[in-house]
Amino acid sequence: MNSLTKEVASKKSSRRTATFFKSFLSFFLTFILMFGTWLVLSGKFDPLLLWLGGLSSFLIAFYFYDLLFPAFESGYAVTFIRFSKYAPWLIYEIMKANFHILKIVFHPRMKELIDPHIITFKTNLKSDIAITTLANSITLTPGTITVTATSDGVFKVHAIDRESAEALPGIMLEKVAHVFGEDV
Amino acid sequence: MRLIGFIIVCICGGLLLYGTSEFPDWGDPASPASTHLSNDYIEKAFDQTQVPNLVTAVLADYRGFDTMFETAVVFCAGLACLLLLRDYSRKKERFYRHVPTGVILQVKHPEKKLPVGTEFEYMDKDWVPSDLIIKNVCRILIPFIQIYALYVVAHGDFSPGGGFQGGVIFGSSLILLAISYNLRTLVQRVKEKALGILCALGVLVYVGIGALCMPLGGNFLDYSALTRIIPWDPHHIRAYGMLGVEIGVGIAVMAVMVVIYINIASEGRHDEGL
Amino acid sequence: MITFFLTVSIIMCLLMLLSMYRALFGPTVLDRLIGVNAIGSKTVVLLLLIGFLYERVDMFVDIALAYAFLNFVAVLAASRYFHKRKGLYEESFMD
Amino acid sequence: MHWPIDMIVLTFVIFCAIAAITVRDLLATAILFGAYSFMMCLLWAVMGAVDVAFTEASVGAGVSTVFFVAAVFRTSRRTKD
Amino acid sequence: MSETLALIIGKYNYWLYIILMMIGLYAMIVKNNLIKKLVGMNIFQTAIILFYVSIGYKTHATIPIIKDSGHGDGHGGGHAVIHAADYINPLPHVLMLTAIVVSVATFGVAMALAVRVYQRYQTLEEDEIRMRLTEE
Amino acid sequence: MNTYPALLIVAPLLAALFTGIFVWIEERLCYPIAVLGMLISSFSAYKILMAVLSAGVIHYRHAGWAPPMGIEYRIDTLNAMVLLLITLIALINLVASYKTILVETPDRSGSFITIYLLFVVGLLGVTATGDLFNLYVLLEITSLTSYAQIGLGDKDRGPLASLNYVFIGVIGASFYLLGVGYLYIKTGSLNMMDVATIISTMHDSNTVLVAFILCMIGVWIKMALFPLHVWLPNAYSYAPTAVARVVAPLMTKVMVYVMVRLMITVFGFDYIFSTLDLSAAVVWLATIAILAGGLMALAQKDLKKMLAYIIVSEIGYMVGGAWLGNTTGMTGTILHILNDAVMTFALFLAVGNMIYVCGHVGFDNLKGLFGRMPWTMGGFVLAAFSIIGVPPTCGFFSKWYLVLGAFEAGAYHFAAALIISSLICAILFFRIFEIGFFPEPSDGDDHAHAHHEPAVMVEAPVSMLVPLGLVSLSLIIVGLYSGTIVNTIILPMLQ
Amino acid sequence: MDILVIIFILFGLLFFIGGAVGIIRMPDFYSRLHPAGKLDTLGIMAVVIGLAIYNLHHFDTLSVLLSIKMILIVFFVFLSSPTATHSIVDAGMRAGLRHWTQKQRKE
Amino acid sequence: MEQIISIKPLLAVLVSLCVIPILVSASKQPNVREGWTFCAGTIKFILVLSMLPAVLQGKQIVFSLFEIAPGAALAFRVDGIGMLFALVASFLYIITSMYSIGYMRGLDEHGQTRFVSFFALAISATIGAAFSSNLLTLYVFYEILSLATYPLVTHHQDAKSRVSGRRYLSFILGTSIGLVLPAMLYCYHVTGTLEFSTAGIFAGQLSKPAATVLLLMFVFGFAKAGIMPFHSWLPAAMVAPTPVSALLHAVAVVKVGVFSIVRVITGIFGVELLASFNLGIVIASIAAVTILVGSCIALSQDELKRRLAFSTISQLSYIVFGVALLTPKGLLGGIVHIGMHAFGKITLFFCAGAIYVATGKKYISQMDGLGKKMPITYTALFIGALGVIGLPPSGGFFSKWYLILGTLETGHQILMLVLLLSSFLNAFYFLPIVYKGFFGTPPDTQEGEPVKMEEASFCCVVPLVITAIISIVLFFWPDVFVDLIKVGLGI
Repeated sequence: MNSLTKEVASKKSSRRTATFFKSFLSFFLTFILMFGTWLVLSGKFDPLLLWLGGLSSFLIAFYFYDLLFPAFESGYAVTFIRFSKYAPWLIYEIMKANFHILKIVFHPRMKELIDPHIITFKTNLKSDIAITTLANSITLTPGTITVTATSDGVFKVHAIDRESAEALPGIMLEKVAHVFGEDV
Repeated sequence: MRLIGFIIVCICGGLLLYGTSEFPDWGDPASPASTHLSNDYIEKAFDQTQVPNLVTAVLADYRGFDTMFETAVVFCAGLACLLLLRDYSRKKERFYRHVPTGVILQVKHPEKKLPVGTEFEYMDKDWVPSDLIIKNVCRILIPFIQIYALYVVAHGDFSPGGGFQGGVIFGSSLILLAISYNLRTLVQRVKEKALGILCALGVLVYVGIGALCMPLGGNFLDYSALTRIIPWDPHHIRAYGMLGVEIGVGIAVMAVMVVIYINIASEGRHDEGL
Repeated sequence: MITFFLTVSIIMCLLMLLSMYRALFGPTVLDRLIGVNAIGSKTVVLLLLIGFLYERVDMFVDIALAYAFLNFVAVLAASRYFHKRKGLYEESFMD
Repeated sequence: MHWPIDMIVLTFVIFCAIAAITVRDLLATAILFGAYSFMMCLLWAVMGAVDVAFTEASVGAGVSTVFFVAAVFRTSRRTKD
Repeated sequence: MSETLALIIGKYNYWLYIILMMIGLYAMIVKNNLIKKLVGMNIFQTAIILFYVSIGYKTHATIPIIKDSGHGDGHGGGHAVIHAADYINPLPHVLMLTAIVVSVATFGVAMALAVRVYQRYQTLEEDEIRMRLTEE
Repeated sequence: MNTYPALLIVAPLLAALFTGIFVWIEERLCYPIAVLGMLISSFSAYKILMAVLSAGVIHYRHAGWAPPMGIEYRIDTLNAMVLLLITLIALINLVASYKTILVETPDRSGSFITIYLLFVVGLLGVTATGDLFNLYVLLEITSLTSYAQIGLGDKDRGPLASLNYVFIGVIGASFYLLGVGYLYIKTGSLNMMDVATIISTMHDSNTVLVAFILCMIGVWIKMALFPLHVWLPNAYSYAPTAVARVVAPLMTKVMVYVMVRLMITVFGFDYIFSTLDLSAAVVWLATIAILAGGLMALAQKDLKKMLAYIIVSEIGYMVGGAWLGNTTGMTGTILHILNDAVMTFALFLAVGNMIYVCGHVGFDNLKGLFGRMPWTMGGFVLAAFSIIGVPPTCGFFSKWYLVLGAFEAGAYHFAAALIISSLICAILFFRIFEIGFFPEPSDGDDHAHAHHEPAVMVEAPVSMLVPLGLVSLSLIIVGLYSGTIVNTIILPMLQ
Repeated sequence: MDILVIIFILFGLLFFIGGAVGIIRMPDFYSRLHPAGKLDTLGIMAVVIGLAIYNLHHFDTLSVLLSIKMILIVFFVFLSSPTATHSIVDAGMRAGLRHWTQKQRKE
Repeated sequence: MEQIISIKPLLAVLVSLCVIPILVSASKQPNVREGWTFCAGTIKFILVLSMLPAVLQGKQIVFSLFEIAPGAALAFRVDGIGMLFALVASFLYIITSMYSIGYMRGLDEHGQTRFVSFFALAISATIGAAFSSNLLTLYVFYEILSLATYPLVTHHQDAKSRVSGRRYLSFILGTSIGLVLPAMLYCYHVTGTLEFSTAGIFAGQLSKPAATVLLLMFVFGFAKAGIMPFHSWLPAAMVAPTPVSALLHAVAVVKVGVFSIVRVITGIFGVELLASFNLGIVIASIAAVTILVGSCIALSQDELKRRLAFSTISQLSYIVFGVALLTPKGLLGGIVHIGMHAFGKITLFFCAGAIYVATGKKYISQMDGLGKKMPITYTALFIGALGVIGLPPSGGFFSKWYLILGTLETGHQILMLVLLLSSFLNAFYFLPIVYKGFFGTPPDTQEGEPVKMEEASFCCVVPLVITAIISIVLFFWPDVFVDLIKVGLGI
C-alpha cells in the first residue's frame, strides 16, 4: 500500500519533473528566439538595451512559452532543417503560381480561362502545424486557396481553374508530410 | 436637417477657408511655426536630453506634462469602458460540449459548473469550431509581435514609436489571441484583475517618476533631479527618465486596449465575444 | 535612384486607386475587405519607399512592420465577424 | 518633393472618408474606416511625421478597427444612411 | 500657370483638410446612425490632425530624429552640429500624438456607450430611438 | 511653497491611481485615499490663493523647462479662486456622496471614485495651466471622465445622453483645438503669454480672427451657450447624483473661466473690443440664451431637467457679462462663476438628497417635501433664492454687477433679460416650493382647517445634510463678502 | 547592384499591377482573392527584397541588420498573407456567398 | 450731523434672527418657545428704545457691515423716521406675540413653530429695513421680508391659501425684482451711490423724463405699499392667520412698503428735486385715486378682514399722499400716519381675530349684536375705527390733521377734498359695524334674552386693549413721534 502510493507519487513527481523540464525547454527556446529577434530589431548593443531585451524576452517567454512550442519535442531541429529545404521549393512554386495568375489576369478573355470550383480531399496529416503549413502552401500556390482545413486532415480548396485543381494534393502533400515526419 | 447641416458645414468651411488666406505656404521653412519654437527644440533638445528622437524628447520631457495626462486619458477610457459595460450578473444558461462524443449539454442552473478540461469544453452560444489555420499561424506570430512591441517601447528614444505605440501593439497581440482562439482563452490567460491593476500601475509609474522628482528638489517631472539617487550625468538621466515614463505608458496602454476590447466584444460579460 | 523610387511610389499610389475601387464599391463587404487588404500590402511597400525618399529607411521599417501586422489583425477581426454572425445583408441595403 | 504622393494620398483619404460615411452597412463602414486610417498613416509618413504615422498605424488601422468591428458585432450592421 | 500651381501646391493641404473636416462635421450633424456619427467624429478629428501635421511639414528637411553618425553606442556622442532647417518641426507631431490618443480614447468610450444604447433600444438609428422614447 | 501648484494636481491624481489599484485589492481603502487626496489638494489650493494674494502671480514650470518650451502653470488670483472653488466643491461632494455612490454604483464604487478624481484633476488642470494645448488635453480628460460618469447614470437614458454629449463635446473640443492650431500657425507658440505678446502685433490678421472665433465657439459648445446647449439638459439630469452634483456646478463654470482666460490673457480686451466689433452680437446671443433657457425651464416637469435649463440660462449671464466689454461686466461674470458654482452645487446637493430619499424628482413626487425633508428643503430654498437673486444670497450680488455692466455698456436689453430671468426663476422655484409646501393636492377644500397629519420626517443621512447646510450657509457668506472678493481678487486681476 | 534592385522592384511592381487589375477584373469574390492573396504577397516580397539589397549600399552592421529587418517583413507577410486570405475566404463561405461558375458566364 | 458708531442696530436686527434656532429646537415645548419669543421681542424693543435718546438729540447711529460695491454697502443707520418705524414695529411685535399665543392656541393651529420662527424672521427684516442706511440694504431686507411672510400667508396650506400665496408673491416679488431692482441699479449706475441723504443723490444728473420713470418704478415697485393697481395681494393675503394680518399686513409688511417709498422720495430723489420737477403731484394723484377707490371697495366687502384690508390699502396711500405733497406738514402728517395707523389698524385686526376665535364668525353680516357678547372687543374696535377714520380722541386724528394742512400748503384744494371725502367713506364702512355690534340683534338669539359674555381668551383680549389705549394715548402725547420725524427730516 505504502510502496504503491510512493510509487505513484514518484511517478507523478517524475512526470511533473518531465513536464516541468519540457516547459522549461520550450521556455528556454522561446527566450533564445525572442532575444535573437530583439537583437535583430534593435541593432544596438547598449548594455541597458540588452538588459531590457533580456527582460522582455524573459517576460514573454515566461508568460507565453506555450504559444510557440506547446509541447516540447526533440524533433524540432530536424523539422527545421527539413523545412529549410522545403522553403526554396515552395518559393519556386509560388513564383510559378504567380505567373500563372498573372497570365489569367491579363488575359483578354479571362472569363473563358477560369473555371472556379471547390474541391475537397482528405489527407492523413495529424499534427496541426503540418496541416497549417499545407493549407498555407496551398493558398500560396497556383490558383488555389484553402477554404477550410480541419484537424482530421480534410481540406476544402477553392481552385480557379481545372489545371491548378488537378495538381492537388499531389507532390506538395508529400513534401509537407516529409517535413513534419508524417505519413502521406 | 440635411439642409441645416449642409449650411452649418459650409459656414464652418468658409470660416476656416477665410482663415487660411494668410497661412504660410505648405512646407515653408520660414513660417512662424517652423521658426519660433521649433528651432529651439531641434537645436537644443538633443544636447539637453540626449535623445535623438526629437518627438520623444519633446513628448516625454518638455511637454511631459501633456503626455502624462494623455496617459491618464487612456486609463480613463479603459476604466470608463469597464464601468459602463461590465456586467457581473451571471448568465442564466451555459453550453458545454462533451469532447469525445460531441454531445452538447445545456446547463440552466447558473451555479452548476462542469469541469472544463479534457472531457468537457465550454461553448459560446454562437459557437464555431475555431479555425485551425488561423489559430496556428497566430500562435506562432504572437510572441514575435510581442517582442516587437516591447522593442518599440524600449526604443522610443531612437526610432519612431515609444510607449504608446508599443503598448497598442502589445495590446493588439493579445487581442489577436482572442480573435484567433476565443475570448475566453484571453480572459483566462490575462486575468481581469491583473489588467485592472496594470492600467493604473502604468500611469502610476509615469506619475510616480514625475512625483519622485519633487522630494528630490526638482519640479514635477524634472527628471534631472533623479541624479540625487542615481548618480549620472543630468542629461543622460533625462533619457532614462523618459525611458521609464515610456514603459509606464506602454503598460497602461496595453492593459487599456485589452480591457476595452474585452468589454466591448463581450458586452462586459467576459465570456464570449468576437 | 531617388527619382526611380519616386516614380515607383507614384505608380504604387495609382495602383492603390485600383484596389480602392473594390474597397469603395464593393459589392459585398468581403470584396471591400479584399480591397483594403490589398491597399494594406501596397502601403507597406510605399512606407519603405518613402523611407528611402527621406533617406531614413531605418525609421520607416518599424512602421512598415507594425503596419503589416496591424493590417493582419484588422482583416482577421473583420472576417472573424462572419464566423460568428451569419448572413450578408449588404445587397438588401444597397439600392 | 513629396507633394505628388501627398496629393494623391490626400485625394484617396477624401474618397475613403466619403465612402465610409455613405455606405449602408456598418461593417463596411468599419472596413473603409480602416482603409481611411491606412491612408492617413501613409499621409503622415509622407509628411515626415513618423511618430504620428506609427501611432496612426497602430491605433487607427489596428485597434480602432478591431473595436469598431467588435462594436458592430455586439450591435447591428443595419444603418439607414 | 506655374504661379497657380505654386499656389495650389502651397495651400492645397489646408484646403483638403477643410474639406475633410466638413465631411466629418456633416456626418456628425446629418447622419442618423449613431455609429456613423462616431465615424464622422473621427474623421473630424483626423482632419484636425492633418492640419497640425501640415503646419509642421518643412520642405527639404528630414524627419525629426537626429541622424546617428554611425556609432551604435546608444545615447549620445559623435553628432555633428544640428541645423534647425534640416529637421521637420517636432512640436506639431507631439501635439498630434496626444490628440490621436485622445481621439482613440474617446472612440473607445463612445463605442462602449453605443453598445449600451443598443442594449437598451435594440437600434442605433436616432429617429427610431426617439420614436421609442416618445412611445414610452 | 514651491511645490503646491504641482501638489494640487498630483495629489488627486495619485489618489486616483491608488484607488484604481486598490479597487482590485481592497476596495474599502478607496474612499479614504480619495478623501485624503482631495484634502491635500484643497489645502494646496488654499495655500496658493494666499500666496497669490500676498506675492502676486505664481509660475510653476513643469519638468523644469522655461515657458515657451515647457509647460508652465501660471496662477493669478482668478485661477487661484477657481482652483479653491473646484477643490472645495469636489471635496465636499465626495463627502456628501459617500452614500449615493454606494447606492448608485454598488459593485464598482472604487472605480467610480477613480474616475471622479480624474475628473477633478482635469478641471484643476484646465484652470491652472498656462499653455493652450495643455488646456486642450485637460479639457479632454475632463470631458472623457464626464462622459463616462454621465453614462453611468440613469440605466435607460444615461448612455444615450452621454453619447450625444460625446458628439457635441468632441465638436467643441475640436473647434478649440483648431483655434489653437490657427494661433499656432501664426505665432509658432503655445504658451498663453507668449502667444499674447506675439499676436498683439497682428491685430488685423484674419487668421487670428478665425482662431479667436473658433476658440470661442469651441468653448461655447463646451459650456452650452444657448443654441449649442442641446446636450446639457439630458446629460445633467440623467447623470448619477454624485456626478450631477459636481459636473453641474463645475463643468460649465470652468469653461466660462476658460473663456474669460482666453479673452483676458490671450487675445486681450483691446483686440476683442476695439479691433473686432462682435460684442453687441454676442450680448444679444446671451440675452436670447438667458430668456430661452428660462422659458425652456418653465416647460419642464422634472426638477433635475429644470435645473439643467436654468444652468443654460445662467451661462447666458456669464457670457453676456464677459462680452459687455467693461470691467464691471467682467467682474460680474467672474463673481458669477464663483456664485453660480456654489449655488448650483447647493441646489444639486439638495436634489441629490431628495433623490436619495424619494427616488426621483418629478414634480408629482415632491408633494409635501417641506414636511418630510425640512432641512434639505431649507438648503434648497436658500439656493433657489440665490438663483433668483434674492439678497443677501450671493446670486444677487453678481447679478448686481452684471446689470451695472449692462447699463454701463448701454446694453439695456441684456439688463432686461437678467431681470426677466430672475422673475422666471422666481416662478420656477416658487412652483416647486408650492408643490413642496402644500401637502395635499388642491381639491377645492375650502375651509380653513384642513386636516394636517403631522408630517413624518424622512431626512437624508447626516453625511449628506451637513454638506448641504454648509454650502447653503456659504451662499449667504459669499454674498456678504462679495465686496471683499471683488476688491481683493477680481479687480486687481482685471487691471 | 542597382540593376538587380531595379529588376526586383520592377518585378514586384508587375505583380502589384497584376494584383490590382485582377481585383478589378475578376468576376467574383473568390476568384478575386487569388490575385489579391498571391500576387500582392509576391509583390511585397520582391520589392522589399529589392529595397533590402539597395540598403546594403553602405555595407556595415547597421545596414545589414536593417536589411534583415526588412526581410523580417517579408517573412511576416509570407506567414500572414495566406492566413488572411484563408480567413477572408472562410468568411465568405460562412456568409454564404456563391462562387462564380462558367455557367453564369454562359447565361 | 453727528454720527455714533454702534453695533446696536445690528443687534436689534439679529436678536429675533438668533432666537430662531432656539425656537425650532424647542418646538416640542410650546411654553418655552413662547417664552423665548417674548424674550427676543423684549430685548429687541429695549435695544431700539435705548437708541431713542440719542436719536432724539439729533444724532445718527451708524453701523456698516459689508461693502458690496463702492457706495453700496450693507449698512445700518438709525435716524428719526427709521426710529419711529422701528419703535412701532418692535413694540407691536411683543403685543402680537402675546396675541398670537391666544389666537393660535385658541384655534389649535398646526405648525406653530414654523409660524413663530418666520414671524421672528419677518420682524427682523422689518427692523432691518427701518434701520437701513441705503437703498441696497433696504432692498435686501425688503426682499427677506417678502419671502419670510410667504409661509405665514399660506400657513393653512390649503387650496385657498395656495392661490393667495401665489398672488401675494407674484405681486410682491414680481414688482420688487422687475421694477425696483432695475431702478435701483440705474440709480447706482448714474450716481455711484445709494446712500440716503436728505438732499438726494442725483445732484442734477437726471432729466425729468428719466426721473419720472424712475420714481414711478419705485412707487409701483414697492408693491407692499399697496398703491393701485398693485394692491390686490393685500386682500388675498388675508387668508393668513389673524396675527399675521395684524402685525404684518397692518404694520410691518405694508409699512415697509410705504416706508421704502418715503425713503426713496426723501432720501434718494430728495424733496427739492421732485419739487423742481413737479413730480409730487403725480404721486399724490395716484395715491389719491388709491385712497378713494380703496375706500369704495372696502364699503362693499362683507368679510371683516377683507374690509380691513381695503381700508389698509387706502390708508397706506394717505402716507404716500402725504409724503408726495413734498411740504413739511405733508411729510410730517404722512410719516406720523405710519405710527398712528399702525396702532389703529392693529387694534381692528386684533378685534377681528378675537371675534373669529370666540365665535368663528368672519362676515360682518353675521356680527349683528355681537357687541353685547364682547363688549371689550367692540369698544376697542370702536377706538380703532376712530383712529383709522381720523377722529379724536385717537392718534389718527393727529396725522390727518397734518395731512390736510399739508394739502393746504400746496394749494391744491382738490386734494384736501379727497381727504375729507375718504374720511367720510371710512366712517361709513367702520361705524356701522360698531353700531350694529352694539345695537343690532343677533340673528340666532331671541330678543330680550340675557346676553352672556363670550370674550375671547385672555391672551387675545389684553393686546387689543393695550393697543386701543395706546391709540388714545397717542392723541394726547404724539410728541415722541413728531420729534422723531422732525429730527429725521431735519425740519
